[in-house]
Amino acid sequence: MEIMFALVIGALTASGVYLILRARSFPVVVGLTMLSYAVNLFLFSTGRLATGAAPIIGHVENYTDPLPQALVLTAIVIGFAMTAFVVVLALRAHADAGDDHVDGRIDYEEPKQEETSSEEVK
Amino acid sequence: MNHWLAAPILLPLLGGILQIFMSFAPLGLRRVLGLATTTLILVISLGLVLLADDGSYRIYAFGNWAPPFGIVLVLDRLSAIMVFITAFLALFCHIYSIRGTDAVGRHFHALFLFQIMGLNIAFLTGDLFNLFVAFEVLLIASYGLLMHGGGSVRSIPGLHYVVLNLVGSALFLIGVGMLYSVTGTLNMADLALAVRDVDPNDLPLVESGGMILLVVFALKAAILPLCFWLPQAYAAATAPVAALFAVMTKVGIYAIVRVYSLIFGAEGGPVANLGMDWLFPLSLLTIAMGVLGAVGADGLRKLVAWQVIISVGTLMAAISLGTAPATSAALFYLVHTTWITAGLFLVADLIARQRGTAEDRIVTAPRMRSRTLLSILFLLGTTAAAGLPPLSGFFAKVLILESVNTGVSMAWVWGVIIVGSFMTVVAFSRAGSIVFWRNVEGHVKDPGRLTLPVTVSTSVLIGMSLAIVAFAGPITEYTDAAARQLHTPSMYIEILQTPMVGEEVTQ
Amino acid sequence: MSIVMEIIISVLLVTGGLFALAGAIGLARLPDFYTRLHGPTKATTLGVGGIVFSSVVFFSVSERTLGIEEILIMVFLFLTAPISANMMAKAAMHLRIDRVEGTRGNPWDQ
Amino acid sequence: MNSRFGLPHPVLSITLFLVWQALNNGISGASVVMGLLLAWLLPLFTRNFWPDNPHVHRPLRFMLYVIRVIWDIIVASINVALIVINPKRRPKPAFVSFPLELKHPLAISTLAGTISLTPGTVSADISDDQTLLLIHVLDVGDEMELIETIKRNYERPLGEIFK
Amino acid sequence: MIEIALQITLAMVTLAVVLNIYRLIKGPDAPDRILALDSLYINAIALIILLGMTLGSRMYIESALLIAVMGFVGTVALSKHLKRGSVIE
Amino acid sequence: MTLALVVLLPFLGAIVAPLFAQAGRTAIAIASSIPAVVALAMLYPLWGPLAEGTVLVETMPWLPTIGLSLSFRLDGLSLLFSLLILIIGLLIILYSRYYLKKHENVGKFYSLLLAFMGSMLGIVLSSNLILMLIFWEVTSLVSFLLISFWNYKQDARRGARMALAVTGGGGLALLAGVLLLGEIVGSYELDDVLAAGELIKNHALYPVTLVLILLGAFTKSAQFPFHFWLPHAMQAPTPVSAYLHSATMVKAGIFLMARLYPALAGTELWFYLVSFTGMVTLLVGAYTALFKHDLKGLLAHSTVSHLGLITLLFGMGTKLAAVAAVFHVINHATFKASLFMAAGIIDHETGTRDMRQINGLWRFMPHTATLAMVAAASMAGVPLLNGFLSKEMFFAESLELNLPGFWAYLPPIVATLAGVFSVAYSARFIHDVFFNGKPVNLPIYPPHEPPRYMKIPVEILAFACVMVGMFPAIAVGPLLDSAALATLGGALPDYHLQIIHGFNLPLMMSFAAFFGGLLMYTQRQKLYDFHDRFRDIDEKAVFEAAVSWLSERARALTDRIENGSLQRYAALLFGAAVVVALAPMLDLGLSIGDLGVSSVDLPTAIAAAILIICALGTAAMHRERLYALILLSVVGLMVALTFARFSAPDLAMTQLSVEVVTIVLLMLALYYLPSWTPLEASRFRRWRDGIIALLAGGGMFLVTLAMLTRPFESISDYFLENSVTGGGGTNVVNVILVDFRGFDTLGEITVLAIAALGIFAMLREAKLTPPSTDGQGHPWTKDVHPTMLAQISRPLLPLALMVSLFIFLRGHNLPGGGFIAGLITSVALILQYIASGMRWSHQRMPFSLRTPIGLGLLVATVTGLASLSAGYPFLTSTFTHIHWPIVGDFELASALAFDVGVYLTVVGATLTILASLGRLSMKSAAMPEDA
Ligand code: NA
Ligand code: NA
Repeated sequence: MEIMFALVIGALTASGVYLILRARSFPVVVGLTMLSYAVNLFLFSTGRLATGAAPIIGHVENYTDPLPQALVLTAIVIGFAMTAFVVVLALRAHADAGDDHVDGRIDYEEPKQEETSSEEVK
Repeated sequence: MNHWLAAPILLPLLGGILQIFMSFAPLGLRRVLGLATTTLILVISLGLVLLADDGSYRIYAFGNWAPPFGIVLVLDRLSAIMVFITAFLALFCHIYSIRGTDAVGRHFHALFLFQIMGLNIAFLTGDLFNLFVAFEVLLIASYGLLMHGGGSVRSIPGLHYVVLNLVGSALFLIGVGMLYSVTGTLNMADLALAVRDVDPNDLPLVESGGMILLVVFALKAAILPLCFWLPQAYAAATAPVAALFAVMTKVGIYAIVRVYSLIFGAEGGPVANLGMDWLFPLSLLTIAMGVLGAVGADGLRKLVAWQVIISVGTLMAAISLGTAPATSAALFYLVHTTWITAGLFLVADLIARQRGTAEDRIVTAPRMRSRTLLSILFLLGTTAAAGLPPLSGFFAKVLILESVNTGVSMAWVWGVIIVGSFMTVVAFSRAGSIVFWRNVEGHVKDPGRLTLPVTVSTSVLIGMSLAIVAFAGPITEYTDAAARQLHTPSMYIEILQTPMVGEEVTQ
Repeated sequence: MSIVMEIIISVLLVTGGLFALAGAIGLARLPDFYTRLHGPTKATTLGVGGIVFSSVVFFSVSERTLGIEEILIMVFLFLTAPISANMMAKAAMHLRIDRVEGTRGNPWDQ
Repeated sequence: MNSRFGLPHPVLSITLFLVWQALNNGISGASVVMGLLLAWLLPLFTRNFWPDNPHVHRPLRFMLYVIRVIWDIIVASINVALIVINPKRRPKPAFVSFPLELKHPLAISTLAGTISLTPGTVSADISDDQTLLLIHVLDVGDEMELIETIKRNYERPLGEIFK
Repeated sequence: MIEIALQITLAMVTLAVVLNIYRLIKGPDAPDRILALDSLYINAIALIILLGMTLGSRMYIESALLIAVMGFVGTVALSKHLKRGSVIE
Repeated sequence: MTLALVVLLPFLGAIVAPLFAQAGRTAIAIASSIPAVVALAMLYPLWGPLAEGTVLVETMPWLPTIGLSLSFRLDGLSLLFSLLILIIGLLIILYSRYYLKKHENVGKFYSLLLAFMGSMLGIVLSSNLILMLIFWEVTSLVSFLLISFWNYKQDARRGARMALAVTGGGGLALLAGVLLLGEIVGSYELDDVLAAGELIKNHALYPVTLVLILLGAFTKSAQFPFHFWLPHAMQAPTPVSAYLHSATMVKAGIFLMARLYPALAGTELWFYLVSFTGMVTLLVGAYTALFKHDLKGLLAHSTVSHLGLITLLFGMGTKLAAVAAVFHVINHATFKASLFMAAGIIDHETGTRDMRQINGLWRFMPHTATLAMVAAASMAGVPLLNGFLSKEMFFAESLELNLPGFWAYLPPIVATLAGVFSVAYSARFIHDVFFNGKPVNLPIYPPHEPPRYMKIPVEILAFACVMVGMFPAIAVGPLLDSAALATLGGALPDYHLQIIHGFNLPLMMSFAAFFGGLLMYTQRQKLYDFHDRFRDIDEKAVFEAAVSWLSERARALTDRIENGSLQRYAALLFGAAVVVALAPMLDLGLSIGDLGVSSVDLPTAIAAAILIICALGTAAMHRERLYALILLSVVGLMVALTFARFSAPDLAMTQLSVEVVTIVLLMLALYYLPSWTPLEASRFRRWRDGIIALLAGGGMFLVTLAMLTRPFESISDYFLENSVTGGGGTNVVNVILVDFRGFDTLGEITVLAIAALGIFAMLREAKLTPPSTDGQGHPWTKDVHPTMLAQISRPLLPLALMVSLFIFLRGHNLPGGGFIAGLITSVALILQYIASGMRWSHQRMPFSLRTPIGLGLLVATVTGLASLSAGYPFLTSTFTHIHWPIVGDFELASALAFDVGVYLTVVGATLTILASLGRLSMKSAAMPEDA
């Protein structure tokens, strides 16, 4: 079970990282979501894996660690807020740059006009 | 339990809430209430500075749950300084913004206050996960502020800033998770205790987690190679926001100082001084990168933004030395650089507004209207920033240089800082002479007179350089004491024994 | 728990499972989108319904209190499955998804 | 009962009351009190979101209708399951336009929903003027017979329920 | 007996899930994938219920209910997106 | 306090002086002279005791941490320099009154002049090296501002920046040197440092320290090879050149050598470094001066040469040489300042400084010419003038050097040669300006004598030249004695100030120099021709080119590194994380801890496989965006199931609801974005990213596996034990969220609220054009709100609200709570948006969407504040059990009120976010912006 779980987290992380390294905003956002899935699962599993041990007092005999669950819940909410923001920001960037490349227009990297040279120019 | 400890957090929160409700109230009213909140925060933070000066640790346990179970705020000299620096900076950025920055977009005052709230949580919290939450609060507010004012220049740098910080947040959670998975605790004092006797078999997890946290903090602090998000983002933000952001990198530095003195500090047993050997060369390279960027900058805002990176490198170089004198010097430098770079962002903005299409670019342009005042402010600010006497930067620099012990590291630190200062002087003098003196005939649409709020706020921030010099003695006494406090983490750990409300009676 | 109850629960379960599987098989092997739409809409819904119902019986018997919360799931599924199907069909027709050869009649072009 | 504090949708209120009991897994003093309260307040708060007031004339007929549909669903599901599972069976699908007599959109929607849940048919679309219903049939025999069956079994009872 | 029935049912639903995934990956068109996703949601309800029965715990039922709600909204939104582009307007 | 006040006075004047600018030049000149006069008056009573070698020291603590104190010291050396600074300063103030034109910014000028005077006094009076350094750098800064006084001139700006770079840079080296000195001595107090000469000279750091300090001195005093800035500083107004760049500031380096003479001098290293530098500077300056056609250029190079002379004297290391050096400081200051002022007058009256145009001025301004000729003769070393005396001493000392073999001849030869050039350029100054035919194309013709008072400073200085030259012992004897005494820090050598010491070798050398110089001047045309064969290097241009080159290289390099590519920054971030995190983990390797691994059941395995496939599939299929989105939903669903599977029902529910909202959000975005991602990454890039991703994933695999198989103890037992008794709820996760760690939750809803506000603000002015067709070119359907969906959704709203209320209420004891309930409510309302449209829905919404955000935060905060009234900290919870008839037992907990806040915030924030996005696509402006 643990190996399986670790593999899942590994795959989610790898996929998220790969997507975040893409050049367009949409895959990056998808990658961030994927990475946050990985992180949430990871943080959740710091309390170790338990079956049928939900931390609801009185329902079972042994309880799993409730703290990571609370942390993950917080992380999910925050992650949602952040994802929402970055999605909207990606839209803004698309609207402003006319392109959904994460660096703006393709010609974004081209050097700007040479109007800023030194004092030599008079 | 002293409720004032929570005031720097609750006040901006309540003020922010008020701003949400008042989104249709007249702008004037919103400004008055917003400024009143910021002013109050400054007053309280000054009180906290004085309170913390007795050298004891005060805690505030939310929900009356004892640490390590509940979340506590911990006030010591370092947190008090940070809260005060922030409050002071915030007030004058806030004053500057009422020139009209606050009116060019929505919810400026709410975002601004929430930003302060997040910063203050970060500086006060004694809980590692709560530090994450604090980071998120301050980041999301900073995203909002960064994008404030619209226009198309901000979205791409903003996107970079947000995406990288989101990755940073993910890494933070991984790091916290790794520490928790071994130690089973989140309170920083408790963590400091726990890592000392970690099973050697579990040690790599702790080390790895600690290093990931270092990467996260380094990203926030903008240390090479994680500093490249900063110049564009800061240069693109509206002036009061960029100025306020001068403290944002300091949050990362604060986190490094706090976590790496308390948990991974000299008393950290098997994880003592974790990562500091990485940090030292990187901070020197950061200075070099900052200098390179500053020398090559084609605009004043960019120039100041790179100056921020230089200051980050300088700070980290001192901190990574790991001695109390170096830490004290770093804290002194931090006070100086936060206010001065902030002031310079404001100066750059005032300049840009008077130069028509040339804006802040280092090119020939028609004369500015208020160039005498602006040139004085620019001169003072850049002199201070470059570390030339007689302003604060010089004292900060000397403190740092003196704090290095003779040896190889001395040669490196001195060499990099001094050569860096020289190049900075060259860059600033070039920029200043072109911007102020190399004029062409022509007319710029009259930008109007400098209003009182912008003049006062900019002058005060720049003028703090003189104030720091004047009060250098008391300030160094405070930072010395703060550094000593930081270098004896065992005192901090004793907060775990603080009785809760209702328990005091029985003890 | 009486054997009768056990049988009822088991039968409900397995039947539900069978329908769920049947729906999935339909989804997997029917020739075009429109025919595949029938599988999940009906069989799966009913299959899950069966399982949910067995849960109602199971908990009502084992915990000796009426456990009817699950029924809401069934109600909700029956209420929404047609809408989902309708929406998906509309999307497919809008995109002019190919029909299997031999389909009589035409989708509309609204 | 259209007063400000009345019950805008009595059927909805009853349903809500029952749903509350279901959620609480049975009836208790607290659940009844709360259920009554919510059955009254929720429709009141949300009545703007359900402005038209479709009047159900014969609740009993409606119950019968529901029971009948459930039975049909079971039969239909078995049919579909058989068609699906049998690898030799090649279904003869068709799109059928069904002329609507019902007028009220809620009634039409109910009919469409019923059709989707019952033997081999899915309501694919409703025409803009709400006079035709497009039905996709998985395995069609006689189209006219199908239309007639639907009219007899579902549309007319619904017509009586929603007048 | 219930144990065995649970195991059998679990196996059948799992197989159903695998078939859903097959369709989801195979496509060929977007509506097929949405249909597969919708179907997956419904089967997930079954899985949750089965989990609850296996554990003898009723605390997962709301999760199942939630899957039903969320699956529906998701399907509707995706379908509308295909047809109309804008989901909310 | 006196000394501190002496230093402070000019600074106060610098602040006050500009206020007099409006009142005219005379007023401001008078006002500006007051500080200097007062300072002189304050110093006067202190002169007496100094002659016996007493030292007056005043100390006030300032910054003990760095060893900085406000300590000042008056001894013969500092007195000599103070007098130079104050007296010449006064003359310059007077002179400037007439030099400056009415329209010029006299306020700024006098202010800077006084600031300079103060900082120069600070240098010479400081008794703490750090303090001295502070004033040192201030002189560089003020000099920068004064050189660029006419900043509309490109040459002035460039000259100023170059001067700042060289002297400021030297100051930084000096800083390092001084800090090292402090490190060696353990103090920066001059007394301590001067007393520690032996310690310093024997210390391992002595060479480094010396070199750094000399760098400071040499740059400031324009020693070769740093001399080039000084001639270009002549772009400054002439009073500035006279004051800063001949009489005082350039002497600061000399002063420093004199000041630290007992501490640093007397070693071989000192000797070679200082004397050879001085020698080269002496020659180079003297040679170059001859060829400058610019009057001030000639003087500037001559200054360089004389500074070299003084340096050489200090380098010689003999006591007599040091005395000669101090003496020449005085003499040079007097004759050179007067020469500059004379040059200023000529410039002022003729409009040019080019000696090829200026000829025969004797006829036009005989008075000025006389003064200038006296000063120039002194510069040339003509007997009976002060320049002669110190030069004789110099010649004498050059003969005393005990260099081995042939090298012994070098100093006297160099000295004589420099003397030859010196006479030649002095002769040129006299002949070429005041005689040599008639003026050529003067901009102002005919030139006149300047105003009476403008000549007074020149007269005073020229008079001083003569007085010192004729009655040296009376005129400067005591001053020189005490200064030399202070410099040497011990007994004075035996020396006599008299006009002629007899017919000796030094006098021979003087004669040789004199006649050689005149001869050279007569042959000047040949020399000019020879010199013209070499191209003059314009150091300003070189400096400028260097700075430009540096700046452009730096920009190019910065642009290459900081290239605005998010992909690079993200790769660096991931790379950094992977490197530092993997390093410790690799020690561990594939580690399975004490708990071991447990077996996996088939459904879980298949679910995991699906998760992995869909996760990797999302990455593989990301270019087809909707497909990726659907795969992402599967992953999200599977994650929810995983939470449920491993005992986290709360998380399962949260994940489910968040996921749907996220997917809707992404779809809203996808509407405006292309539905396909173009293939633009190179194969290399894809491999690189793949490897980073694999390393990251592999790392997480290792970490997770290591962690999951290790036992651990956590603080959570406390939560499990106290949840019911202390928190009043059986759902421990919820109790942690609303009670134990309620502050986290407050932060979390704040984040949500801020995100909503930020998004709202960000989208308000966004201009996005919705595409009219989908990716394949199908036009959008007009069937916006399908009947069936709309009809069924409406009754679903109250039902969903009821469910969400239910989940909310039970959250404290069973899975659920405010957050999940809030999301269900939101989703129910979103369904209304989808089914019936936003406008339709908003018209039916009784409140602005941002109201619940603020309300929620307020409720949560106020709930937390309530406990303050009972003396408990923020967020302390309380609960009570109540019994009502019929209803029965139920619990009332303050945490529930807090959860109401969470609920409201979530509803408000989620809807605000989605509505802000949805609003974009609404073409009509009828939508109220705040809905
Ligand atoms: Na030291
Ligand atoms: Na001439």
